[in-house]
Amino acid sequence: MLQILFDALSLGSLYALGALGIALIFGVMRLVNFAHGDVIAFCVFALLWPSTDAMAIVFAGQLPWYLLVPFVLLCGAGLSVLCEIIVFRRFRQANPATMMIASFALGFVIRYFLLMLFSSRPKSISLLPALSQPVEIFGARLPLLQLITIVTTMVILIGLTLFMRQTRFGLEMRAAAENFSMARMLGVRANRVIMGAFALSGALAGAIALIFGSQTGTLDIQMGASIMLMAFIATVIGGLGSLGGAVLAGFLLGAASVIMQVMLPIDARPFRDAFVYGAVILVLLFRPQGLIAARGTKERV
Amino acid sequence: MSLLALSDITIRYSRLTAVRDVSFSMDEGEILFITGPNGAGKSSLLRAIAGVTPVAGGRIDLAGHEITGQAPENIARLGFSMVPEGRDVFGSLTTEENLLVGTGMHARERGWRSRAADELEAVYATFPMLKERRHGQAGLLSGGQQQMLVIGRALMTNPRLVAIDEPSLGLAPNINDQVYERLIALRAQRQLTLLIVEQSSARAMMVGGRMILMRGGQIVLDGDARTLGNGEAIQAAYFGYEDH
Amino acid sequence: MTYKMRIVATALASMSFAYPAMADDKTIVIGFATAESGFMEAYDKPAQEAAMIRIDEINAAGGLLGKQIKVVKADTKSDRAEGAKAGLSVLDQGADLVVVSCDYDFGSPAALAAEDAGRISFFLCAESVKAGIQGVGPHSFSASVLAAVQGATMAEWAFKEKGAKDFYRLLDTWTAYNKGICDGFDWMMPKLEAQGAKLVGDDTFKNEDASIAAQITRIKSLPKEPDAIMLCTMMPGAVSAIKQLRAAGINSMILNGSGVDGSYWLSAVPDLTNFYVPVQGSIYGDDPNPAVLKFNATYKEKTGADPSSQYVFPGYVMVEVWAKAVERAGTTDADAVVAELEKMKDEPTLFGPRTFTPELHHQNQTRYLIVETKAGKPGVVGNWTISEPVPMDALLK
Amino acid sequence: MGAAASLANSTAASAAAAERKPARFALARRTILTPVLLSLLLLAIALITVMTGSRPFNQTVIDVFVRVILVVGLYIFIGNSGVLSFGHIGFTCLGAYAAAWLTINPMMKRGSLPGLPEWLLATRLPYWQSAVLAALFAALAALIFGRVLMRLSGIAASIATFAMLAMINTVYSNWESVTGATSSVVGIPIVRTIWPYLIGAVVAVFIAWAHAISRSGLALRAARDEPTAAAASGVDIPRERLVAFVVSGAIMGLGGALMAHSIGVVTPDTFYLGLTFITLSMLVVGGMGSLSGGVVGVVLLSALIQGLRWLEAGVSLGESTFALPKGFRK
Repeated sequence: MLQILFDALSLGSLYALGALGIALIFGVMRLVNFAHGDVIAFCVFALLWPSTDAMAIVFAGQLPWYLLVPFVLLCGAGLSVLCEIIVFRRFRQANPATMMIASFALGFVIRYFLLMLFSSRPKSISLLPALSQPVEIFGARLPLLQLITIVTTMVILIGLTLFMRQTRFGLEMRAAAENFSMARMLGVRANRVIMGAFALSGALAGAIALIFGSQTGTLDIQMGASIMLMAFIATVIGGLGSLGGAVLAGFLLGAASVIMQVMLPIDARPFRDAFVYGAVILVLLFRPQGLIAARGTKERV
Repeated sequence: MSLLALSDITIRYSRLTAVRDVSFSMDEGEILFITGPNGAGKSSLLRAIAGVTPVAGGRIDLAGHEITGQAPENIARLGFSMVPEGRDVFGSLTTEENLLVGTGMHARERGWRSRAADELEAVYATFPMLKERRHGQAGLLSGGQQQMLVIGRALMTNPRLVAIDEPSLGLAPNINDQVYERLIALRAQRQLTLLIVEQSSARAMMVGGRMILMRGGQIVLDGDARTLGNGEAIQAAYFGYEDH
Repeated sequence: MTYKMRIVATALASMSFAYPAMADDKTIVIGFATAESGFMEAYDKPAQEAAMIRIDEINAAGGLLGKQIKVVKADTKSDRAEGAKAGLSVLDQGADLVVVSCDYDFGSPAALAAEDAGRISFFLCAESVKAGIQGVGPHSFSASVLAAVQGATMAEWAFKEKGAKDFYRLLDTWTAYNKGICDGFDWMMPKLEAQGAKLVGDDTFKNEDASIAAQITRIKSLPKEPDAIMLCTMMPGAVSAIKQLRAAGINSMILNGSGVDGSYWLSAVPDLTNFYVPVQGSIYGDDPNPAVLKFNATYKEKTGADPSSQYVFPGYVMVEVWAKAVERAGTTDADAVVAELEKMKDEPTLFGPRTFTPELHHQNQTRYLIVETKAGKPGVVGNWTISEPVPMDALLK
Repeated sequence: MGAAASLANSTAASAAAAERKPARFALARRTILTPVLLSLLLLAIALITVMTGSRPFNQTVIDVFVRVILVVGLYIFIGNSGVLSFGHIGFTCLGAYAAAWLTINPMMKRGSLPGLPEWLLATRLPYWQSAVLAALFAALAALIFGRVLMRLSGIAASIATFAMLAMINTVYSNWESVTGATSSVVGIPIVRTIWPYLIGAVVAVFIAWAHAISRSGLALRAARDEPTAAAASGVDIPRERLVAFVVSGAIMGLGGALMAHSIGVVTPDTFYLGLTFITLSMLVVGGMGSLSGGVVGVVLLSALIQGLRWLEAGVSLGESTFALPKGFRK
């Protein structure tokens, strides 16, 4: 039982962090950023030296953890901000559909860039190997990493909440997420807030990359895609633009996945995702605005 | 030199022209009412000054700077503070957070924190009710309280010119009276320049000051509110009787 | 005008007729409709390099039927629609043999184009029964071994040689390859159960699953840790699954398909032990056949790197068996060559014997080397040939 | 493409005009030029292709025609309703598999797809009949899904359509006995002449046009531009959306069937996110609101991609999407 709870929490953590990254950007820009998954993949590949050989040439991955973590987070933030400056800034006035497709195209470009540098063959890396040890807690034997994933996620969530509530920048960001043009009329700088959101979202992508990378030990240019999809769905169910909702829905999705894996008979297990998506449609039908509707989210004019 | 000057401003929404060649200026300390029927282009004009609606032609100057085409946040930094129609409070933020959003733009100046704190106390002094609800969610305030909040929020940026779009909209008459009472007191207290958009000219005539009447995107009357108070001229202009 | 036009037209027509005929006279053409870019490139290229090594050897030894082999290429861009075009393109260039992508899904559009034109197509290393008569037609072959043979080999070997009794089956439902491994395992299991083995549980996961914690919890809730886990999966999910299994403290034998061969990923699971992979030849420098070592050296010389996995080898085998069949038939005519190929029974090649029959253009029983990884070091520990061939109904399941 | 503009303009005159029959005939006369011109453009492309006699090029153009069908199908729903759908490629998947079920040799079917009902196992139809049935099957699925989904609007609707796509994909990727799961379904007769695809594309264009000037299409576009006004004047938005959803579902199914016949194998992952976004990009680049925009978008973008491939640009898809942003800004 306890084991299932931990399984659900650790999977939910990944989804929640991903959903948060998408919700942050959606909040300020009304952009559903499909390139988010590719930013995650980029962060992991930043640990390697570009090479199309089967054997991975570890580069930054050898750094001690106190350098490695900031390095990956910075990579994510940097790439994300770069995307904003080069691409999304030109689409601020465009309709959401155009922006969504632009983000998908951007994701494609990042993926093909990685493909060119690293080839499509999955690479392997031993990231923070100390975390792969099993530990015993309340009679349940868990991989240490699972525990760390949960704890890290909690720390990130608490830190982000404090940041959003206690700092001027967080205040401006929350105001901008709710009503962008009103915030600007009160002197909140649009570029700064949007770039801040992209930087935070990119850093979250970096965090996911680290967790995911050390959990799977594999680097694959597609690796961000599945998390991105689940995170995207979590963002919507949670109520687009609502950060709390995104986190909640991320954990719910993680729990739903794990519980279905446990409960469904073996013949139905491969269809697990169909049930999850069916549940998504149900949620949308009954609460089209999401579980926690973002209050007063006005369309940007 | 005037604080705000508009010359030949034209605003278009795709094929629809909302405002056509409008020019006027305001002096420091002045109170100006812009009135007119629905669709006269009043709100568009205000939004254009604030920088959120692009202008198709003409030029706007504020405090000696040209602000045509400037970003809203830069216009705000020149001392323009806007209270838009429909009281756009940040509903998920607390009352106090709402008030503090606008103080951030002075963050580069020394001592802004203590000044922001002073401002906050001043606003609470003017609107004691806001202090009571300071940690409550702004979205849960009543309409009148929200109106006070957005006015207070506009004052927190330490502005020279406050523009208010339809403060009476959706408020009970007695609450509306209260709002105006406070506004007039504030103006006297801070030497504010006020630009107020209202549909009816009744309020302008009561308060006094200058009044511009717009219709069909153009200015049809401009003068002292009380002199223009002659009902017939106003009504003719308001409803466009001269066309018939 | 008509007279002159007619001359030009006739000249053009005769040229276009003459061209393939000319090609027939002086050279034999092998067309590669494989991925030179995109996702599949990493899988097609090594096997293609190996094929080129064999082609160069044949050309250096005087050619095939006294003619030099010419190679033409068209890129499938790792895309199915582009694959069909690539197939048509090499056929237009006169290919006698059309070599298509490693994977059945990506290779079949080009193979179908070749089948339409009545030419022989060869999958570089597809391991589905469909890569051949069943999925393309009577002129199509695969150079590798069926995935089911891998699953069956591992099960029988683990039971007979390692004394494994309790088996657990973990299937990644992502691809037909994965299912093929488990199909072979499922076919072998009842035979072993009759001799005392037991299937203690089974579960599925998806290659892209971020975490297989729930599946691991199911294994851990068994009364006793299974002796062996048959892991039917492939890269990249395989590494993740193996890492998570070991991180959860499960130390059972892990049995795999050939898809996880290679040492390039071992760094992800430090000190991996009790881990077994079937391979057609060893890339670790310890193959019992010295000719394989020589091939590996040639490969390194040509490409600058050691073979990264056993999937290099089928490319060589492909040219080897096809060229033999052409020699015996004395022509490149597709039907004659197919007839010769179908006569091959336990035909020795550099990487084990090969058999083709009029029913199956693929291997349903062959010798596999078993590679064990111990403390992070892979090495050959034996070889195994399953006791009977995997029958057709198990393959078509 | 002047006719396209007139078609778009006619939207403005929408609801009122729709009330009077004679006006509709006038509308049809005024706008018929658009589908006719588009068909002529496609015909010209087909003729040039046949004249070159190159088989790979022929295959390329077949691809283009299939994409034209898909993008026109998308346009019917997205263009007219203004709701972005990520789910339509799901109908393409349904159509492609339906075509496979109907055309594969019964002998092979019994072996590879034993879970099919007996009557289907025994059926073997010519490809054009199967394409029509595939379209109807997709339309039926669209009707069922649409009944539920069309109550939603805006971003919730987009996400729900995406969830629908993911459901279809998951089911088709795992239902071993009926769809062969992730492994390819083979034995679909390959049609390598260009004409059936041309006819399919032209039919799609004319259906899109007929829907656009139908009462339902006009009402839907009115609702897209002025939702409140349209609702007030009695337009039943979910119903009109459903009509468009079903019609577009049928076209997507037709496209899927032809796509299956153009390659000869189908797998579920062909019909997932990649194809969804490529077709959506083509629609957006051409301009979401107009039929000719969609068709021209496909032709131009395909030409661009092909051009880049000829230049051996290396990263084909990456490069072609690089070029997108310029076209994006309307």
